[in-house]
Amino acid sequence: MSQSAGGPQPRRITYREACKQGIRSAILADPRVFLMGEDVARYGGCYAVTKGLSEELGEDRIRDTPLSEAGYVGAGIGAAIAGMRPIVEIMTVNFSLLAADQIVNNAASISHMSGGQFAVPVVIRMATGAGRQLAAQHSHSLEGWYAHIPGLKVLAPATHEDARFMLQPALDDPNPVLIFEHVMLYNREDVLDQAVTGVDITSAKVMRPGSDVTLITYGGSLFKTLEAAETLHAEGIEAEVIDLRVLRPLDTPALLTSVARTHRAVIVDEGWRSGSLSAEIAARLAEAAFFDLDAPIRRICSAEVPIPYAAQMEQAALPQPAAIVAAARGLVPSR
Amino acid sequence: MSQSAGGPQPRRITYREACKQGIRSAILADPRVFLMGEDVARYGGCYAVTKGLSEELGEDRIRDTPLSEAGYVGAGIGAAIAGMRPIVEIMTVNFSLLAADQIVNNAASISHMSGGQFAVPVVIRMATGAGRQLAAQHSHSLEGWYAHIPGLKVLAPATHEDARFMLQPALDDPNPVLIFEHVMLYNREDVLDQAVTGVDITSAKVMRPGSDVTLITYGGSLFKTLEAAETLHAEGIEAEVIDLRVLRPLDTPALLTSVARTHRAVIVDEGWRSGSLSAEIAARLAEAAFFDLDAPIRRICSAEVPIPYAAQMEQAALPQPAAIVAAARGLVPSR
Amino acid sequence: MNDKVHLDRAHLRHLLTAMLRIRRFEEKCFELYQGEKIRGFMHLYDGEEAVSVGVVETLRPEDAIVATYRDHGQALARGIGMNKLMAEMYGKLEGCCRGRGGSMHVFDAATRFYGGNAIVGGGLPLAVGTALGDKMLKRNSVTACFFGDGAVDEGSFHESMNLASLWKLPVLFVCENNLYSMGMAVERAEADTDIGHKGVAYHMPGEVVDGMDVVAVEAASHRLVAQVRESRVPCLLECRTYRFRAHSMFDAQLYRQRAELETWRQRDPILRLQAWLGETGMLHAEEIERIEAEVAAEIDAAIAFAEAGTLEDVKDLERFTIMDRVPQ
Amino acid sequence: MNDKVHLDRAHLRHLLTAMLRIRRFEEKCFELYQGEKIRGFMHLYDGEEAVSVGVVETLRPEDAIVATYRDHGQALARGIGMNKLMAEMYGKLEGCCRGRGGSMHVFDAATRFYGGNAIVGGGLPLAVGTALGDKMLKRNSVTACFFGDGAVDEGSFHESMNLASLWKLPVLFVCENNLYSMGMAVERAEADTDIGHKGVAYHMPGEVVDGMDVVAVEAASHRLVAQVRESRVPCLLECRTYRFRAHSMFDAQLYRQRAELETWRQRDPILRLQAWLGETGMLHAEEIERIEAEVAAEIDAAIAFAEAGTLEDVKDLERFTIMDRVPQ
Ligand SMILES: Cc1ncc(C[n+]2csc(CCOP(=O)(O)OP(=O)(O)O)c2C)c(N)n1
Ligand SMILES: Cc1ncc(C[n+]2csc(CCOP(=O)(O)OP(=O)(O)O)c2C)c(N)n1
Ligand SMILES: [Mg+2]
Ligand SMILES: [Mg+2]
Repeated sequence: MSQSAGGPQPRRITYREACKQGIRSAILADPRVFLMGEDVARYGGCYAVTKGLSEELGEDRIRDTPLSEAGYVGAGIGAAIAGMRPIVEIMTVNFSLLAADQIVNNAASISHMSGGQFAVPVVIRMATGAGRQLAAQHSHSLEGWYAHIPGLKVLAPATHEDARFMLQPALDDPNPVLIFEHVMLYNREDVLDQAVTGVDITSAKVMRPGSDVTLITYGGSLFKTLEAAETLHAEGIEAEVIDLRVLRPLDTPALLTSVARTHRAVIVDEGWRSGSLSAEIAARLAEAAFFDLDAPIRRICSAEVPIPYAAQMEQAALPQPAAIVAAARGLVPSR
Repeated sequence: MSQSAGGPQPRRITYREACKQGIRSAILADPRVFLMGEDVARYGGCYAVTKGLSEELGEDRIRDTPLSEAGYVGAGIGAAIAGMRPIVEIMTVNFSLLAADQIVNNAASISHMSGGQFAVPVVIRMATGAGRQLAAQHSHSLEGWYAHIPGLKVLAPATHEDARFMLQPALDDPNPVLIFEHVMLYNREDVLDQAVTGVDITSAKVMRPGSDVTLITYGGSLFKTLEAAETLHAEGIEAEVIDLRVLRPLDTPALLTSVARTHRAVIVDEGWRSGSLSAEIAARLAEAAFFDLDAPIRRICSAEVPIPYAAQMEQAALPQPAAIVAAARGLVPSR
Repeated sequence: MNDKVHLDRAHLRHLLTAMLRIRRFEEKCFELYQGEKIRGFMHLYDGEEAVSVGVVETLRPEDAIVATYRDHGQALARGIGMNKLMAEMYGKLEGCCRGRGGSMHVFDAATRFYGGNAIVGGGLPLAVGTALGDKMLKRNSVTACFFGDGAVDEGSFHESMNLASLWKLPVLFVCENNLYSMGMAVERAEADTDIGHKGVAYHMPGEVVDGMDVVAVEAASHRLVAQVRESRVPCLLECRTYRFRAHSMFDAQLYRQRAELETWRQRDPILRLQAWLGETGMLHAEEIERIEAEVAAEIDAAIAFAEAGTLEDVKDLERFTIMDRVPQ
Repeated sequence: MNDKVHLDRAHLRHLLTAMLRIRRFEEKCFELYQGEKIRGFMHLYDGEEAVSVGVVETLRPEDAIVATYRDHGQALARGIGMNKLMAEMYGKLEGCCRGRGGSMHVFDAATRFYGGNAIVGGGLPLAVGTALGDKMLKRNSVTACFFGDGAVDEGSFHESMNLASLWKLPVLFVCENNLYSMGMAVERAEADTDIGHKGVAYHMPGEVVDGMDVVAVEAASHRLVAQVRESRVPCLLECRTYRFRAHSMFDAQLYRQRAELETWRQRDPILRLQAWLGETGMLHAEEIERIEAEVAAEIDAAIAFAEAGTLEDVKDLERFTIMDRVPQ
């Protein structure tokens, strides 16, 4: 059936709504699935993702927790081991530091150190990123930090499709899966292709093909990068844009394939430059694509500062399309 | 005065003893300096670093804390802001996850977000690394994780000299400084050169000069790397070994200078490969030494698994001299 | 309203003025937020003014304060200039933190105001530390540590209460129990809702006070601060209060009933004090008008100051990430 | 020694045997450690046997256990085979965790034994979770969560106690108060040392019991487990006990007096039970010798099993880091 053939126009929805639909269907589909976190029920979620769900699904399945990040994240891990399929929501990655011990020392370790006796099928969702002038303690992008930990899988849905559909395979996965939702995406509107009913959580995706330079990114930076690619196109430079989607394990073959064609790479990552995920990607390219690369790797990351409140300072600290354009332009020989 | 001229032979001491001397002199030198941590006083320190010090210096200056990592690390930060110069000992990096929020959201952020009104001159020491069959929850090497955080300085004393002397400049520094001591080093014996009375906390150091390949490492891996360099030498390959010493900020110029001569680099890091400090170093070389490099960058890191208890499994997970040798050999054209 | 605090007219006028400054300042902030002059997260203190005014009144200049993201009340009560506070909310260089902290991160070295902490419970260990530092430096200072009922759920509350009591540190823990942490009612978050009683588990003396009565708060805080200062032991003060507005500027308040709000509004600490001052003839309507006018003028000046302020040059972005010295 | 538990001869013999198995097993472990057969950190339970034996006795197969790094007692009491426990300590593939966990990380799916956790306090949130899972899955199970006095200092204790009580989860919190966390005496670590009383702050019922008396522990645990199972509320059991050996194999014990140790040795739970059984004529010397012989044989067999065990192939190093399915 052709898309333009009559029928109702597909509705534009927010990324927030896409997340909510994913949660709702996962809970309806499996009695073992429930969501818990701070203010997810009565308040409706700090970013309103779960608004209305507790009324529909009950406060057992959409469970408000006290402000005890270590406690309820650990409880999610224990409940997963006991047979449930919990979705734990930590309001933002900033507060996940209080649960870092539970995530690293329990969730990520128990399968291996028990000799494979237990799996830990817990999903931990959290908002990440800056851009809302929330200042130093509320603007971290630490998904790259967690992507360092063996035993975890780490996802970064940037598109509506991924926001809607990554949760189910994450729940089906026997391992702890962390899902990072960028705060600047929640209000983004887009349509969901009705033909799509699921996504994988294994592969990176080419979001825009191009032959001159590969722009590698994920999460909130995807749209800045696509914008940059558009600008480059107007200048005659065809940038290939790759959305990593999965931050651990990285889909290295997809990156190598692209770079083998373009011979140039710019990595865009909202993490602080030193030790960000961009570093790992650059390292992999320097190891495995060394003879394909015609130019140094470039990284566009956040400035290495606690993110400031004032708008101009915050924006100066974050990756911007102009910087991506300039980096790519610097790599491609002028024609 | 010539070194061999009569006089008493310089005494061989353990790395542990070198750390202790550093702590003792710092406390004796400044009434604002004190050390606190779990079991540092009556027990003598979990790795016996502070044994005997509380008897000499008093339990106010060598202060036992309850098992409250977030609490006493935060207290160290507060005391530093109030004018003290605390040395906080966290037994091992594994437990520092419980204090990660205090380190990242308070220690690293307060100077910048207060507009420079406050400095946070706290030093946080902790043991790191594997090799003692302590299994998954007691074998992390997360110094690279902390090296991602703006506002922190991160040191990794590998030598006796650094173990003895890095503490004082760390205390003199107005910023929070994290010091990582590798658990396998505490029993190492060496002499302290009596002529040395201090070290910087800014620069990397060439520990062995060489022209064929640069081996970049730090902390517990230094001695494995030196051993590898010795083996390579026997094979006719001259490896330059660089001890990073300071993990944040990295002394990039030192690395670039070396690689500009050797054109090849192997990075040795006990962190799990993906997202370890080795990735950042590889990225910097791929950005700034691209035209100097004659071969892909190689990394020898820990396998990406929770470290197992059994000896053969643990050793298989960690970087080993043989792997370093093989990596270097693979980069240098045979003559 | 009886206590050992001197209840003379000047003092009562001062308390009223202090509360009105906060109330009116924040009313303006609300408008300015809607006008997008102020951004980010902003948490108003409307209804809770008696708590910070009453407690801060009992502190000395050498004492220290650790606050939360809901920190305008403490900041103004402590004497941080309204100009630089407003400029901070505007994100201007003339703000107390150069516009880097914003509403949630007010810091002020001059008054030992150690933030403005946006991690719930994150300030408690800091307060233990400032008190430890003060004690070791033989200062006769007290640290007043403010936190919400929600912070009581966090592990850091437990660790900090224990450390302070164990080491006999001069901290006054002030719990602003406004019955909710965001949308979470205290009885849905805590198995035992009697926060004032929680000191017992740490052998820490404490009191529970009507946080809508500034004189009662001051009196209780007066007693406890004296105890902290003299006996060098920490104390816990639970102030039962209520916020009249939403948690932050993003809050539909689905979790509480209008009737509950209305009941608490009857106990508005400002109206209550005004009424009492009126009844007893201590302050006449004209005097209150005069205060209001003064406050309005101060706020207007602060807005003008903030409006006229400059934006920090982005070239300075990295400055103070790493300090080159400890500021004196 | 009175209670509601049936004190027949067979049962008492069983309790004694259970404690002796742990004691003798660990005596051997100590030797094996010195012979470098066992490596890493090893924490012995010598003196505390009555706690795990008494508590585990009151559990059913469908119940769950969360333990600490000092976990041999719980593991043996729970029925994890001595062979696979010893093989684990040897780091052999035949160990309960393929030799990957070692002494500190005993896990056993068959008996719902969820570790062996080497982070102090790290197991408490897990126990809240297994109980939450069991409750949501409508299982009539109880989770017994063991932890030391040192864990009480951690924020996770506070958060877990609150969560369990708030949500009415079936957890029996068992504090093994052996007066020290490594070298830190409980009175130097906690402002209020009355751990059994700490449940009050969470509205959680509890008891304090002589942890050197296995029958008393069993009786108390029996009452509390019944309460947990029937009323679906968590309870706290503080067992006052003492470890006769060093904290771990690296501990000069500078922090405690020999006299204190000697006093506690008088209360050795095994000698006490033996003496009482002897006095009352319930168990004769020959019978005890028979038990000792059985236990010795079991240990010898376990050592032989471990010695004969194989080492995991390093090719399998990465296996189980990421699971391909949830084991049934
Ligand atoms: C550790 C942490 N978790 C969650 C949040 C998000 N958050 C901000 S304010 C708040 C409510 C805190 O309530 P309370 O402590 O009672 O203070 P109040 O806002 O009522 O003054 C929450 C959950 C946070 N800032 N920090
Ligand atoms: C979070 C954390 N901090 C510190 C340690 C180091 N450590 C291991 S055991 C121990 C003492 C714990 O004492 P307690 O809880 O009383 O248990 P016990 O050893 O007496 O059985 C310490 C400090 C740790 N494993 N985890
Ligand atoms: Mg509140
Ligand atoms: Mg103990």
